[in-house]
Amino acid sequence: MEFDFTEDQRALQEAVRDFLKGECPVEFVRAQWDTENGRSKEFWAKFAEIGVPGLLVPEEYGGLGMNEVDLTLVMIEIGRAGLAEPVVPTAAVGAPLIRDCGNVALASEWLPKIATGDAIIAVAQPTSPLVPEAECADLLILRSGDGLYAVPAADARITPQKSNDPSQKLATVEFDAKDDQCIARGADADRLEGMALDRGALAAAAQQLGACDQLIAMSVEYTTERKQFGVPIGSFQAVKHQVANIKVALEYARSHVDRAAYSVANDTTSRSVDVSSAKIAAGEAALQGSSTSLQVHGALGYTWEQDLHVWMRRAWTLDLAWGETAWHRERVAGALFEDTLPAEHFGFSPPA
Amino acid sequence: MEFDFTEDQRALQEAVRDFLKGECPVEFVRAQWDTENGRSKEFWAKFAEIGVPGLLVPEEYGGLGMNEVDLTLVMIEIGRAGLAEPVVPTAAVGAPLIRDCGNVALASEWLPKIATGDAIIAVAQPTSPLVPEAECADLLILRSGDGLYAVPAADARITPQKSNDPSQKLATVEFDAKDDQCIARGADADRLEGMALDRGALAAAAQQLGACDQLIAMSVEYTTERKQFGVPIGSFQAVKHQVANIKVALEYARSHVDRAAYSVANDTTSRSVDVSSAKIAAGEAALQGSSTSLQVHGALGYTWEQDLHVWMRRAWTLDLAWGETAWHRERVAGALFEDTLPAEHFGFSPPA
Amino acid sequence: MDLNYTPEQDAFRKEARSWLEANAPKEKLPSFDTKEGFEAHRAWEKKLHAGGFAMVPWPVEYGGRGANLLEWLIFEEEYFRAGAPGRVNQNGIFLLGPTIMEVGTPEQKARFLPKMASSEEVWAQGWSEPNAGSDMANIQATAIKDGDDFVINGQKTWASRGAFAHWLFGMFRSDPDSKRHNGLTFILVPLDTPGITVRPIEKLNNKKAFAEVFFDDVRVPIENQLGDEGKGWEVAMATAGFERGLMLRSPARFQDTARKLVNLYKKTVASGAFVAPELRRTVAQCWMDAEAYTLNTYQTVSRLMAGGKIGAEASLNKIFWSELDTKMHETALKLLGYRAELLAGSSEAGDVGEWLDGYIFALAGPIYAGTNEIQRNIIAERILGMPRK
Amino acid sequence: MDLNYTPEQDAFRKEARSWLEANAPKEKLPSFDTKEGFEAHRAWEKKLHAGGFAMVPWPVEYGGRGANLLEWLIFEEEYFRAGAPGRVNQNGIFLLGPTIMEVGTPEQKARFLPKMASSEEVWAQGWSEPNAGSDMANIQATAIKDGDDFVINGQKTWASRGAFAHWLFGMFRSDPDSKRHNGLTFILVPLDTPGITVRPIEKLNNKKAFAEVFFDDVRVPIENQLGDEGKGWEVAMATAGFERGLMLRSPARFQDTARKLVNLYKKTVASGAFVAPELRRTVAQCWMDAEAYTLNTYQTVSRLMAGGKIGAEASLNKIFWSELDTKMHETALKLLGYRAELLAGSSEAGDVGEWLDGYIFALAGPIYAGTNEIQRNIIAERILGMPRK
Repeated sequence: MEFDFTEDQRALQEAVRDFLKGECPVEFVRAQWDTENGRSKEFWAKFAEIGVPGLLVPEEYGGLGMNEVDLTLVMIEIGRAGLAEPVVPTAAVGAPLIRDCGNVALASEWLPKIATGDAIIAVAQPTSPLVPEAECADLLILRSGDGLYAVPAADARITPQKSNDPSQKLATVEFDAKDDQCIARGADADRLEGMALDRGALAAAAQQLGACDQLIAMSVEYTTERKQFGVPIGSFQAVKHQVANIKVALEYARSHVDRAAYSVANDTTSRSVDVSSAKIAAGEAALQGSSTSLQVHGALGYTWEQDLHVWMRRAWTLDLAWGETAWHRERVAGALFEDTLPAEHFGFSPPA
Repeated sequence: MEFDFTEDQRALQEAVRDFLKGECPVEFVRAQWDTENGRSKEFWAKFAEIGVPGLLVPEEYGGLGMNEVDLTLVMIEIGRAGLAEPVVPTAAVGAPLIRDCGNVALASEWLPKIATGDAIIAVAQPTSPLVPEAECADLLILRSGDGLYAVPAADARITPQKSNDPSQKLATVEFDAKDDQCIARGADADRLEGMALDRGALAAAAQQLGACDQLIAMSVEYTTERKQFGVPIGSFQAVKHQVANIKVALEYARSHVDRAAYSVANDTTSRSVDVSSAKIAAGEAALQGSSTSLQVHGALGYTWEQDLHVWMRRAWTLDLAWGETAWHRERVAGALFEDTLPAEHFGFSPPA
Repeated sequence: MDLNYTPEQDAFRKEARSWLEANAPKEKLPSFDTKEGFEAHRAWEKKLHAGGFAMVPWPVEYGGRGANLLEWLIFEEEYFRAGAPGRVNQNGIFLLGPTIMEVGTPEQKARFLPKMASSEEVWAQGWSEPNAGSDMANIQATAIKDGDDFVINGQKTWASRGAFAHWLFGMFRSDPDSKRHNGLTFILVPLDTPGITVRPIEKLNNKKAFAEVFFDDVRVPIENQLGDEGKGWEVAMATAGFERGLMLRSPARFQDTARKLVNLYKKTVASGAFVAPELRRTVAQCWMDAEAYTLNTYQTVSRLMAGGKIGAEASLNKIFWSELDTKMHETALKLLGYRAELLAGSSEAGDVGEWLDGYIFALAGPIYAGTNEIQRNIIAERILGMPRK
Repeated sequence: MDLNYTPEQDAFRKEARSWLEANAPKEKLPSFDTKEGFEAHRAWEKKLHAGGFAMVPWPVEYGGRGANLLEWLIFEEEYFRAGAPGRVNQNGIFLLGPTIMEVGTPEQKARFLPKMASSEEVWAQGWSEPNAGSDMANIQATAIKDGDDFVINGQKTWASRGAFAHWLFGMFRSDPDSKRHNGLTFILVPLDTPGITVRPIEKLNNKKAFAEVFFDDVRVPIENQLGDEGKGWEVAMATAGFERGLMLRSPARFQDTARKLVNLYKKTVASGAFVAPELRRTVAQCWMDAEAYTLNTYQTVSRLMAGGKIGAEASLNKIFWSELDTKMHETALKLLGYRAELLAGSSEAGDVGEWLDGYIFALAGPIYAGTNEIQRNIIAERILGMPRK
C-alpha cells in the first residue's frame, strides 16, 4: 500500500506545466476563440513533440506507453492552463479505446498518427448527444444500436452546437452505420463504451482540479493586490474564509481523483464508483471555485476582458462533459444502495 | 390589501412579552425540568388570568374570541421565552377543535374550563404517534380508525417518551374507542384533524420564530461582550456574517408565518401550503439559528450550565412537532407539481 | 390584516393587463446593451409612457399616474406576466427618480422627471471608481466650484448603461480637503459634455453593459447639484436604499422566474428524462422563497403606505433576492442537463430559452448594488448592533 | 502508487480482528464522562494494553508494538469494525504521547509513556483559559521558577477529561514579562497536587466531559517541563497538529458512521416509511466524503512514511471531518423522523441507537481543537498566503 505519485510522475507533471506556461498563456486560449475551428495545428504538433497525445499509446506504436495515473497529472496541468485542445477525446479516451478494441488494423493505422500528432479522434459520450471535437476530428468513434463504429470524418455529418464556453467545441453527428466500420458489438461495445466514459470523466475531473487551483490562485492574487478601506480585501475574513473553503473542497476532490486514476489504470472492480466520486467532487470544487472567485473579484470578474471567466466557463462545461454530476451521483447511489459496491474499497471494511 | 398587524395586536404581543419576562425567566424554564410532570399549575393559573389559554375560545364560553393572527404573535413570545407549557394543544389546537366539532355538550363542558385555566387538552398529531402533553392533560383528542375521540385522562393509557429537550413532554397513548366519546367520523374527522395539524404547525412555526430571535439576541450579546485578540469577537466578519445570515432567514420565515396565520384564521384555500411553507421556513431559520449560535458561543455554548441550549433544544423539538420539515416539504411539492395549488396566492398571478 | 385586493385594485390590474396584452411586444427585443436594442427599448418605453404606464406610482405631472405603491406592485406583476421588456432606464426611474422626488428642487423635478419617465433621457449610474467599490466613501473624482459651474475631473467605472445613456448621476468630491463620507456632492452630468470620454466595458455575456467614464475638466452648471453641497453621501444612501430595497427588484420578477422553473421541472419530468430526485425539493424551495420575497415586499409596502420608512432592512432584501435568483437559475440549468451550456440558436438547444443568459445575469446579483458581504456587515452592525471594531 | 495491502499488512489486520473479536466488550460501556464509565474504560484499556494493542505505532518499550502508521490505520479500522469502546486516554495517547516522543527527555519518555499506554495514568488537556480560547496566545496562568519547582497560579478551562483524570498538560506563562506566544512553557501537572481545585463542567449531554482547573501556588518539579523553557508554544503547536490532523480522528471512525448511515437509509426505505427524496443523494454524499477523508489520510500517511511532515494542511482535515460528522448525524436524524428526539430507553425509540448522542458530540467538532473559523484563517494565511492584515 503506497498512495502517492512517483518522482518521475511529478517530474512529468512539472514538465507539462512548464511547457504550457510557455505555449499556452491565456492570450493563446483567447486567440483561439476567434479562429475558424478553435484549434491550433501548430500547438498540437508541439504537444506531440513532448508526447502528450500519445501518452497512452503503446510504445510499439510510437507512444509513451504510460497509464491513466500519469495522464491524470497531465490533465490537471491542462485544466490549470485552460487549454481546450482535443486531448480528452484523442489522448485520454480515443487512443486507449483503439488500443483495446482488438482491431489490429485500426490500431496500426491510427495509433501512430495519434502519437505523432497527425490524427485527432472524437468519441461520442454515452451520456449526451453532443460530441466534443467532432469538427476537427479525423476519426470519430460513434455509437449506433448495439455497435461501436470508427467513422472517418468524411463519412460523418456534423452539426456544430455552440457552447457558452467559446473554448468548447461541440457538435451533433449523424452517420450511416457500415459493417466494415464497426469495431465492437453488444457486450464488447458496452465494455469499451463504459471504459471510454470512465476515462473521459476522469480526464474531465482532473482538468477540473487544475481549473479550480487556477481559480484559487487568481483569487489569492487579486485579493492580495486589491485594496479597499485601506487594506487588501484578502485580509477580510469574509473573503479569506470563502477562498479557504474552496481549498478544502479541492484537496478532498483531489484524493478522489487520484484514487480514480489508479482504479482506471488498473481496471479495479470499484472503477465506476471511484470515477463518479471523482467527477462529482472535482466538479463541485470547480463550480464552488467559480462562484467564489467571481464573488471575491467583484465587478472586475464580471467583465469579458478580465481572464477569470476563461476558467469559470471551463468549469461549467467540464461539469457537463462525460456525465453531469447528477448522472454520476445516481451511479454512486445505485451502487451503494443496491449493494453492488465491491468490498474492494480499502479502509474500514465490512465483515467478510 | 393590508398586510400588517394592528396596533391592538402589537399591544397584545407586548403585554405577553412583558408578562413572560416576569413570570418565565430562564430559571423558571430550567426549574420545571426537575419537577414531576414538568408543568406548573401556578403559572398556568396566571396565564389564564391574562387570557392566553382561552384566546381562541369564543366569548360566550368565557374566552377572548380572538383568532390565529392574534395567537401567532403570542406564540412568538412563548417561543422567545422558551416556555413549554401546554399552550399549543390546549389553546392553539384543542380549544378551536372543540369549538368547531359541532358537539355543544363537549364545548359547554370544556371551553369554559380551558378559558379559566382549569383544563389542559392534549391532541394527537396525525404525523406522529407521540402525543405532547398527554401526561398533564385532562382531556385527550385522539384518533382511532375513521373517528376522532374526546377521551378523559382517566380512560387513556399513557406511556411517557423522553425527549432530548427536557422541556418537551411526550407520550404514546392507547385507549379503547367508545362511541359516546366519538366527536367526528370520516370526512368530518379528517377535516378537523387537518385543521388541527395546520393550527399546531402554525403555532410551532411561530414559536420557532421567537426562539430564533432569542438565539440571535443571545449571540449578539455574547459576541459583543466576549473578547479575543483584544477585540469583541462579534467584530470579526466570520462571526458577524454568520449571525447576519440567521437574521435573513428569520425575517423571510416571518413573512411566511404571518401569511399562514391569516390563511388559518380565514381558512383560505391555500391554507395547507401556506402553513407548510411557514413551518419549513421557520424551522430552518431556527435550526440555522441553533447551530450558528452554538458556533459563535464556542465551548461555552456547549455546556449544560449556559442557557443557550434551552432554546437550541426547543428548536430541535419544535422542528419535529406537527409535521417534520420533510413532511411539509412534500405537501408543498405535491400541491405545486400536481397542480392543486389554488390560484388565490397573491402577487404574480397565472393567467386566469 | 386583510389580504384581499380591493375592487379598485382589481380594476387597475385588469386595466394594466388589457393594455399590456394589446401593446407589449410579441417578440423579445434585442439586448439593451447593444445600440440597436437600446433604441428598441427606448421606443417601447415611449409607448408605455404614452399609455400612461411608464411609472405608475409617480405623480401625473411627472409622467406617472399617481398610483400608490400597492398598485405599483400590481403593475409589476402584470408587466412580468405579459413578458414585457426590461426597463432600459431603470437607473433613472427606479433609483434616481425617487431621489429627485425626495430631495430635488421644483425646477429639477420639472426638468428631469418627465423626460426620465418617457426615456427621452436614459440615465447611467456613476457610483464606483477604480478605488471606490465596496469602499464607496473613498471617492476621488472631484467637482470643484468655479463660478456657476462645477469642474469635474477623475474617473467613474462600472457605470451601468454607460455605453449608450444620455445622463449620468453620481457623487464627486466637491471639497478637495475632505475625507471619506464628507465633502461629497451628488451631481447630474450630461454625458455629451465636452471633456467626457466613455469607454464601454463588456460584461460576462459579451455585451456592453457598463462603461468607464473619464472626466477631464468637465463643466457642469451648479443647478445640476442634487441635494445640498457636501451632502452627497446622504443623498446617495437614499438612492442605495431604493436600489437594494423595493424598486429595483420587484417580487413579480422572481415569482415569474419561479413559475417558469416549476413549469420546466414538470415538463422535464413528463419528458421521461432523468431528473435528480433532490430537484423536486429544490424547485419547491425556490418557489417558496419567491413567495417569501413577495410576502415580505407586500408587508414593507403596507408599512410604507402607513407612513413607515425603509432603512437598513433593505440589506436583507438584497441578499435574499440575489441568492434566490442565482439558485433558481442554477436549478434550471441542472434540469436542462447537457443542454444547459448551449447558446440559443444551436439546433440541439431546442427551447432551453433564456436560462443561461439569466444565470449569467443572476451571478452579478451578489456583487452589484453593494456586495452581499457589505450587506451582511450592514445587517450585523446596523440592524443587530454588533460591534464594528 | 499501489493500493493493495501487503501480505504482512493483511496478516496484521487479521490478527487485530481476531483479538478484538475475542476481547472487545459485547455491551456498550457507560460514558467515560461518568466516574463509573471512566473506570470501566480504564479496565478495557488495561486489557487492550495487555493484548499489545493499546497504541500499536508506539515503540515496544513504551507499551506499543512498533508498528508503522499504515498499520495504525488498519488497527483503527478493525477497532471501529469491532465497535470497541472510545479511548478514554485520547488526550494522552493521541496528543501528548507523540509530543513527548518528539521533544521529551529519555527520562520523561520512560516515566510517562508506559503508564499512558496502559491508562494507569489518564490525561486531561489544559489549553484554554477563560480569556484564551481562540486567542490561545493570551495565556495568563503563570508558572514561576522557584528553586527546583515551578509555582503555578491561575486557571484553565474546558479541560477535557478534567473531572476524573490523573494528570494535566498545558502551557503556562513562565516569564511574567512576556507577551503572546513568547515566554510560555509546556508543563505536565499531576492533578492531585495540593493547591489544585477541579470543578467539573457538564457538557450538552449533561455529562462531566470537561472541567475548570484552578491553581493556587501549585508546586510542580521542573523536570515536568516538556521541551525548552519559554518554548511552550512551539511544543503545543506540534500537539495541535496531531490533534487536528492524523491521530485524533482516524478515518475508520467516519467510515464506520457512514456505513451505519447507509444501512439506516436502506432499512428506512425498506420499512416503507416516507423518506425525503433528497436523502438518497445526501447519504451517498456522506459516504463519498468519508471515503475522501480516508483516501486523503492514506495519502498523508504515505507521505509521512516517505519522510514528509504534516503541517498547516491539518487545518483542512479539521474542517472536513468536523463538518462531515455533523452532516452524517443530521442526516441520520432526518431519517429517524419523529423518533429523532427520543432518548434511548423510551419504548418508542426502538433501535434509534446512538444517533442523537453522536449528533450532540458532533456539534462540538467545529468548536474544539481550534474552531473552524481559526482553521480557515490558517488555510487562507499559511497555505494560500493571503494577507493577514
